[in-house]
Amino acid sequence: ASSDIKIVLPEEADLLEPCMATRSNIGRVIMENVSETLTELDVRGKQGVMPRLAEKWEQTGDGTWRFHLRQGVTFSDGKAFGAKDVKYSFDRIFSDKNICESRRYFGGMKFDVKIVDDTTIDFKVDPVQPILPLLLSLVTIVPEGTPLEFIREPVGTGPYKLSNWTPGQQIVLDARDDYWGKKPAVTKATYLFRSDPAVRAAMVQTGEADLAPSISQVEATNEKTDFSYLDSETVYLRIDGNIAPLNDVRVRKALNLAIDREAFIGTLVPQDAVLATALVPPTTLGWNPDVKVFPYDPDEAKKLLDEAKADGVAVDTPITVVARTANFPNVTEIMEAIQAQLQDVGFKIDLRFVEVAEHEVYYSKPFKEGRGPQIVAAMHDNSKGDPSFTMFFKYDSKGTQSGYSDPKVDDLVSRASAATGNERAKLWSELIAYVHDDLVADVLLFHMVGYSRVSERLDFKPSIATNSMLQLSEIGIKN
Amino acid sequence: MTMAVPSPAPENAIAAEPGFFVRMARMLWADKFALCAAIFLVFVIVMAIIGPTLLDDLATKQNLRGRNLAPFDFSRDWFMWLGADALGRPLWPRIIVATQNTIMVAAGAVLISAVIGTLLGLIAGFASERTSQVIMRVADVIMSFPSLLVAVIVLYILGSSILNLMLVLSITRIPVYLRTTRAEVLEIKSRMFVQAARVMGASSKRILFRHILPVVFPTLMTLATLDFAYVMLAESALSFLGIGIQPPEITWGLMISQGRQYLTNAWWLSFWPGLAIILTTLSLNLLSNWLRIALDPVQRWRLEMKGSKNG
Amino acid sequence: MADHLLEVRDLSVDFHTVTGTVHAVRNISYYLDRGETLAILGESGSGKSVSSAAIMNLIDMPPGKITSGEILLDGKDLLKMSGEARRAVNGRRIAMIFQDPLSHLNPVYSVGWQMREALKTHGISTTQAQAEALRLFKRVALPDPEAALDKYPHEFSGGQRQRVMIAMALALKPDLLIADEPTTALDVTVQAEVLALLKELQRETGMGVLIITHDLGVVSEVADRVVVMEKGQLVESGTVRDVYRNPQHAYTKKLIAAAPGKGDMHEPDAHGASILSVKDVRKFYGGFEALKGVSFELKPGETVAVVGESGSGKSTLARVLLRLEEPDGGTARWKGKDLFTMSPGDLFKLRRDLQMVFQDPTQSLNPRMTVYQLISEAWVIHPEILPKAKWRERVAELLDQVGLSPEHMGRYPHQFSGGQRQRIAIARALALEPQLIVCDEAVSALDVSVQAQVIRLLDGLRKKMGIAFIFIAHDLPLVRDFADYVMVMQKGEVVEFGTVAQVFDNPQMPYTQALLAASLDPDPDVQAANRNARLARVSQI
Amino acid sequence: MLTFVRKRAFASLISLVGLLVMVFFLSRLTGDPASLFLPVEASAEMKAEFRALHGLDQPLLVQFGQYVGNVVTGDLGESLRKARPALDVVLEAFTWTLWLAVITMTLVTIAAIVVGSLAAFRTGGFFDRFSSMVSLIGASVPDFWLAIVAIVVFAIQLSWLPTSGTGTLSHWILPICVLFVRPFGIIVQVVRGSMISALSSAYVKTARAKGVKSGPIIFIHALRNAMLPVITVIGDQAASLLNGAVIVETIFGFPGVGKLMIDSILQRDFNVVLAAILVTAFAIFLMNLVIDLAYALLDPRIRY
Ligand SMILES: Nc1ncnc2c1ncn2[C@@H]1O[C@H](COP(=O)(O)OP(=O)(O)OP(=O)(O)O)[C@@H](O)[C@H]1O
Ligand SMILES: Nc1ncnc2c1ncn2[C@@H]1O[C@H](COP(=O)(O)OP(=O)(O)OP(=O)(O)O)[C@@H](O)[C@H]1O
Ligand SMILES: [Mg+2]
Ligand SMILES: [Mg+2]
Ligand code: NI
Repeated sequence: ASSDIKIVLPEEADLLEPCMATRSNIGRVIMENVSETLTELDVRGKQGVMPRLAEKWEQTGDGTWRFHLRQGVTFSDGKAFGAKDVKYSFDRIFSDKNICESRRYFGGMKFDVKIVDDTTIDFKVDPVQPILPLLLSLVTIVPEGTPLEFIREPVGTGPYKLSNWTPGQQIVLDARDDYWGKKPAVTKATYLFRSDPAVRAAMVQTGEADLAPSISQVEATNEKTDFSYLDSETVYLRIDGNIAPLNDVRVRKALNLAIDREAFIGTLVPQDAVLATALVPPTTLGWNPDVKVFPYDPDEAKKLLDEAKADGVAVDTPITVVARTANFPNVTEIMEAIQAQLQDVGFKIDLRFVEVAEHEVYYSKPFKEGRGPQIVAAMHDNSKGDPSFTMFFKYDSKGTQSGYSDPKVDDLVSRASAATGNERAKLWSELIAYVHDDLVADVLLFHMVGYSRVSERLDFKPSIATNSMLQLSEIGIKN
Repeated sequence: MTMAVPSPAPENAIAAEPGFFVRMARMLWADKFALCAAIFLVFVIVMAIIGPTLLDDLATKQNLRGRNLAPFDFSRDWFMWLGADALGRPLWPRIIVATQNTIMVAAGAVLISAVIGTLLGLIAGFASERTSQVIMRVADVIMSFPSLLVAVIVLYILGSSILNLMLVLSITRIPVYLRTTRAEVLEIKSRMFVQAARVMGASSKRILFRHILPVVFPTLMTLATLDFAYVMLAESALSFLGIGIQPPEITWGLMISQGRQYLTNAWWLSFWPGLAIILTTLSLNLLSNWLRIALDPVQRWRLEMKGSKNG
Repeated sequence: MADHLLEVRDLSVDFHTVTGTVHAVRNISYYLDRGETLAILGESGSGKSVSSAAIMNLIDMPPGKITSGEILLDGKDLLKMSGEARRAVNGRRIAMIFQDPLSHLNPVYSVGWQMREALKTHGISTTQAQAEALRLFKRVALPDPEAALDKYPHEFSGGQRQRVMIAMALALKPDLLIADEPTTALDVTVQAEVLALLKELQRETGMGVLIITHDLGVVSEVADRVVVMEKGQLVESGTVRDVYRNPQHAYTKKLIAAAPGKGDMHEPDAHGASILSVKDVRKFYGGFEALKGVSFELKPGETVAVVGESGSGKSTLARVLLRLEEPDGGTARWKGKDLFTMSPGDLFKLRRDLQMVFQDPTQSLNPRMTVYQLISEAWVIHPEILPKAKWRERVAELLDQVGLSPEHMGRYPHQFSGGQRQRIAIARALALEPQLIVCDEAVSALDVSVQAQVIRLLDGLRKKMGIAFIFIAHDLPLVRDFADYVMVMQKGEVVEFGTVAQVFDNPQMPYTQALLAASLDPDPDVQAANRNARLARVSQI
Repeated sequence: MLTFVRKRAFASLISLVGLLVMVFFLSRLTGDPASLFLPVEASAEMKAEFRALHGLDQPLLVQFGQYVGNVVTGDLGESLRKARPALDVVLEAFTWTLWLAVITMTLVTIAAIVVGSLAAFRTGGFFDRFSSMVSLIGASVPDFWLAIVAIVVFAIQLSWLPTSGTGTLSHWILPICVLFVRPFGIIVQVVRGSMISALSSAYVKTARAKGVKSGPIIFIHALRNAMLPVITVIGDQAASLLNGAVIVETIFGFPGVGKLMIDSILQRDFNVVLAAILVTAFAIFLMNLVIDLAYALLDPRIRY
C-alpha cells in the first residue's frame, strides 16, 4: 500500500510559524511533524511529560531547570541542532518583531536562559516554575538565525519537512531521511482544507482523503471508519458575578439546577460527551472526582429564586445570554434549549448570537461599564494536563475572562501555581471544588467529543490532542 | 365595369367597458397558474399576519427526545406531520410562525431597494450628465461592496434587528434596479411618444413616471420578484455567519441555515422552509408574469380571449 | 378565372377587444393579374391595411381572426398552407411596403444590414447583396446612398425611411408587391421617380402591384383598376377611368368630389405683429448640415406651408422650433422672447401655445395609454384648460371632429389604422387649444374625404381662434387649398417663399417649377396627358 | 467614445478612492483584530504589542495617511495574519474566482438567452411554462442544497466526479453547475420578459414579411432590442459571482476571493479586505464600463 496519505482539515493555516504551533490550525500540520519541542506530553498513556529533543532534565537548588539535549539531531536544512538553537528560539518568542502566541504561557515570568555547553542549557525563571518541563512542550525549536518576523516556511528537526505549500489548496510534508528518531510509516502527507464537515467525511468515503480528523457528529455513521475522542473542549456558561442578580449565589445555583444536562447527552451533544464538573477535562492534574454534577432540579431552582426574591434580589431582571455562532456543534439548538429550560424555572433570558469579534467583546475584559447581567456561552480547551492554563484566566480576579474577584480563589491559584507534585494536585482539587460548590462560579456543561473519520487502510486512533496536534508518526499503514 | 355593393348595415354594438377590478379579476381567472399563485400568496400573507399569534406556543415547544422526527408519520399529532426540528419542535407550525419575519424582511428589503433603485435610475437616465455620472459611480461602489461586509459593518455598528437587516439587504440590491432602469430610460427617452409628451409641456417628473416607468416596470417587477428569493436566501447566509437574524427569532432562511448540517440525514429540516421559499418565489413570479401581460395592452388579449371564449 | 396572380375571395377579419369584436374586414373579394396594378382606395380605417396584412399572414392571431375566405396565390390557398410553406411565399413571392416605416424598421440595425438581410434571405451572396442594396438606394433617389447604408433608421427623414422600405421590398423582386401608402411622405418629384421605378420593374418582371393609397393622383398615375372600400366592405370596383368618371356608390362619389386643389386660393390678410419670427436657424447632425440658416415670420391666424424635397430639413425645422432638438445657431422669437434661450419654466408655459403633430403618428402615441388618456393628458398637464368633469365629453367631441367615434376612447393605439392614429394625434394637439400648431405631414395618411373634413376643422379653428399653422406637407393641391404662404425647401435651405398665389401661379425657382410640374392630377385623362407631355419632354432632351 | 471612456475612467478612479476611504474607516469600526488574532487568554500587553506592531495603535487618521502613502506606491500592506503582502493573497484567490465567474457567466448567458427567447416566442406554451418553472425553482433553491446534493449524487453515489478541490478539469464541473443555476433562473426570466415585448414589435412583422425564418427573427431581430435589461442583469449576476460565491467556494474548497473576503472580514484582516475589495471593485468597474459601452453598441440610439 502506498505510504502517502491525504489529510483533510477544516481550516487552512494562515502561516506555518513554529512559534504559533499552539494554534490548532497550524499545530495540526507542523507540531512535532516539522517543528519539535524539548518535551512532549503523553496523552495516550500516563507517562506525563516525556523527552523529545531534551533527553533528560533536572531542577537545581535555586529552582533553575537544566535540560540535557539530544545529540546528533539536525534541522531539515542540514544544520546541527544545539543549545544555541534552544536559546535562540526563546529569544525569538520574546522578540518585539513578532507576536508569538507561545509567549502567553510565560506571562509574568522572567527568563534567564543560559547555554552551559552545546548540549546543556539552563533556564532560570522568576518566579520559579514547577511545571517548566510541561511548558516547554509548547515551545517549538527553530534553528538559530531564523528571521524574527513571522515565517511561512518552517525549518525544524522533526520527521518531516515542508516541501510544498500552495495557499488555498494544499500543504505537502515529506518524510526526512536524516531524522534522528524512528522512521515513520507515512512518507508523505498532503493536507487539504474543506470547511464543510459533510464534504470532509465524503472525501474519506470516496478515497479523496485518508483522514478527516474532525467531522460532525451527524456524519459519523460508519463504525469502521468513524471514531469519537474526548477532545478537551469544555462548554460552559461564564457568569459575570459582579452584576445583580447574578452576584447572588442562590441565583447562580438556580441556574445550575435548572438545566437538564442529561437530556442533551445523546441528543444535541454526542453520546460520549462527559458532564463537566470543572473547566478542565478529567485527564488533568488535580481533577476532583468528588465534585458532583448539579442535579436537574427545577423545583429546587424555583425555590432558590423565590428565596432570593424574598431577600430583595432582582431576579426578574432579564439576563442576556451571549453565544457565538458556530462556536461548537449544535450551539444554536443547545442554547435555545437552555434558554427554554431557564425560562421554565422563572428566569428572563435574552438569547443573543453574535459573530466572533463581538463575542470576544463580551467574553474578555475589560467588560463594558453599565452592562446588565450577562452570561457568556463559551468553550475552553485545555489538553495540556495542568489546570494552570485555565484557572488563572477564568477565575482569578486578574484573569481576563474572570467574572469574580474572590480572595480565596486568588490565594489558591497563586499557591497551586507555585507548588509541585501532590501538593499541586491537592491545591487544584481544592480550588475546583470551591469554585464549583461554594462559589458556583459558572454553569459547567460538557466535555465535548470530537469525531474523526479514518480510512480503513490507516491504523490510527485519535486522542485528546488531535484537536491541536496530529503527529504523522503515530499513523500506521495497514498491510 | 363598375359594380355597386350595397352599403353595410350599421353594426358593431360596442359593449360598455367593464371596470378595472372586474377586468383584472377576469384576466386572473383566465390564467389558472396565476390564480393558484394568487391564492397561495393570500394564504402566505394571512399566515404572516395571524401565524405568530395562532401557533407560537406550538412552534416553540421543545422536546429533546423527539428531535429530528421524520415527516409523514400520520399516526402522530397533526402538527408533527412535516416532522420536527433538532429540538423536537414541530416543523410546520414553525414555518407558519416564521412567515411573518420572513415576509417582512424580504418584502421590506425588496421594496426599499426597488423603490430607491428605480428612482435613482430614472434620475440617472434623465438628468444632466454630471448628476447621472455621480449616481452611477455611487452605484458602482455599492455594487462592488461585498454584501457581507455591509452586513458585518451595519449590524456590528447598529446591532442586529429585523429593521437593520432589511436595510443591509436593501442597500446591496439597489444597483440592479438602478442600472436596469437607467439603461432602459436611455433607450426609451429617445422614443417619439416621449418627445410628444414633452411638446405637450409634460414635466420631467410626469414623463418619467407616466411615460417611461410603465415601460420599464415589467422588467423591474420580474427582477423584484426574483429578488424575493435572493433576499430570503441571503438572509439565511447571514444567519449562518452569525450576523443575521438569530434564534429565538425565526425566519425560513434561519431554519434553512439551521437545517444545513443535517442535510444528509434529516433532509426535512431545511427542505420544508426551502420549499416555502420556492413556492413563494414561484407564486410571485407567476403572478408577475401574469401582471406583465395584463398590464400590456398589446398582450392583454392573451388573457381576455381565454376569459370569454367567443366574446 | 384560376390564372389570376392573386385572388381574394370572401375575406373577413375580426379583432377581439375588451369592448367587443371589431369586424375590420367583411367578405371582400378582388383579384389581381400579373403585370397589373390594382389600387385600393378607401376611407381611413376601412380595412385596407388589415386585408393586405392578411395576405402576408401578418395579422396577430389571436386577437385577430380570419373568419372566412380564401386568399389564392396562383390558385393555391395561402390560408391553408403550412407555416413553412407560407414563409417561403413571404418575401420570395410577395413583398410588402408598410404604411408606417419608422416602426417597421428595426431600430438597432443599420438600414444597409436590413437591406442585405432581405436579399440574403432571397439566396444572394453578401457581396452581391451589398452591391444590389446600393443600386436600389440609388434608384429610390436616396442622397449619398453609400453612407446611407451604414445609417440607422432614426437618422433618416420620414420620406427617406419610406424609400428605404420601398427599396427593401423591391429588392426581393416579388411576383406580387403590396404597397401600403408607399408615397405618403414623399415630395412629388421623388414620388414620381418611385412610381416610375415601380412601373419599370413591373414591365421587367411582370410583377403585380396592389397599391393602397388615398391619393387619387397616384391612382390615376399608376393603377389599372381600382377597388373602393368603406367600413370593411368593398363598395365599388372597376377601371380607374370608369370609377373616376362614373362613380356608383355614394362614398366613391364623395371621395372624388373631395379631391383637393380646386378651391380658391387664400389671400393673406392677417394684420398685426408676427407671433413667431425665425432667423437664420441652423442645425448640424455630426458633420451634416440639416438646416442652413432658415428664416421666416408668422402672424396669428396665418398658415405657412413648408414643402420641399424629402430630407430637406422640414421635420428638423419643426423639432428645433419646439426645442426637441437643440439648434446650432439662429434665433426664434415667440412673441418677442427667444425660444432657444428660454428658461425651462418659461418653456413650460409656452408649451401650451405651441403644439406639434408628428410625422410618424404611431411612434408618437404612448402604446400603454388609451385614446382617452392620450388626449386628456393635455388637461392633466395644463389643468386650467378644462375642469375634469368635462374631459370625457370634450374627448368625445374632439374625436368626432376628426372623424373618429367616441367609442374609440377606450382603445389603445395599436388597435387603430394608420390614418386613425394620425387623427388621434391631431385631436391631442387640438386639446390644448394652442396658438400655433406645427403639422408635420399631419393629414398624409388620410383619405381625401376625411382629409377634407380635418382641413375644414383646422381652417375653422384658424378663423375662429386665430391659430397659426406651420403646415409641412408634400401634397401640393392640399397646400394650395389651405396655406397663406408657401415656403419651399431644398437641402436645408429655403429656396422660395411667397403667398400661395405667387408660388403656385408664378414659381420663380427651377426646383419649385419642377415640383409643381410633378404634381399628379386625380383625373386619369388629365394625368395621362401630363404623362405623355412629360415623356415627350424627356425624349426631346 | 474615447472621451467618454477617459471621463468614465477618471470618475471611476474617484469612486474607487471613495470606496477605499469608506471601507478603511468603516471596517475599523467593527472591532479589534488583536483579540481575534491572539487567543482569549492573551494578556492585554500582548494585545497592545500586536496593535503596535501593525500600527493599529495610531490614531485612525494617521493610519489612513500611512495607508494612502503606501497605496500610492503600489503597496497594499501586509496581511495581519498571513505574513504576506495582502495583494498577493488576493490576486491568487481572485484568479480562481475570475475563471469561475467567467466560465459560469458565459454558459449562463448562452443558455439563458436561448431558453428565455424560446419561452417568449411561444408565450404560455408548454415550453414556456416548463422552462419558467425550472428556472424559477433554480433561482430560489438554496445553493448549499444544490452543492451538497450534487456532491452526494455525482461524487459519492455515482463516483463520476471528485467531491471538491482543485487540480483537474473535472474539479470545475460541480462548482460551475451549482453556480450556474441561480443566475440562469434570473436571466431566463429577464430575457423572457424583455423578449415578449420585442417580439410583438412592428419590425418583427417586417422581418416576417421578408420571409426571415423564426430563428433569426428571435435571435437577431428581437434579441438585440431586448438586450438592454438583459446585459444589465448579467452584469449584476457576474458582480455577485465576483465577490460573493462564498457558499460554493466554501463547500467545494475552491480557494476563491469570496471565501477569502469573508474570512478576512470575520478576522478583521483589514489589509486583505481592502485589497480584495480594491481588486474586485476594479474588475466590477471595468465590467460596468464594458456594459455601458455595450449599450451604445447594441442600440445606436444611445450615444455618449
Ligand atoms: N389590433 C386591432 N384591434 C382592434 N381593431 C383593430 C386592430 N387593428 C385594426 N383594427 C381596426 O380595423 C379597422 C381597419 O384597419 P386598417 O388598418 O385596415 O385600416 P386602413 O384601411 O388601412 O386605414 P388607413 O388608411 O387609416 O390606414 C380599423 O377600424 C381599426 O380600428
Ligand atoms: N438623428 C439624425 N442623425 C443624422 N441625420 C439626421 C438625423 N435626423 C435627420 N437627419 C438628416 O437630416 C436631414 C433632414 O431630415 P428631416 O427629417 O428634417 O427631413 P424632412 O424634410 O422632414 O424630410 P421628409 O419629407 O422626408 O420627412 C435628412 O437628410 C436626414 O437624413
Ligand atoms: Mg392602413
Ligand atoms: Mg419629415
Ligand atoms: Ni376573374
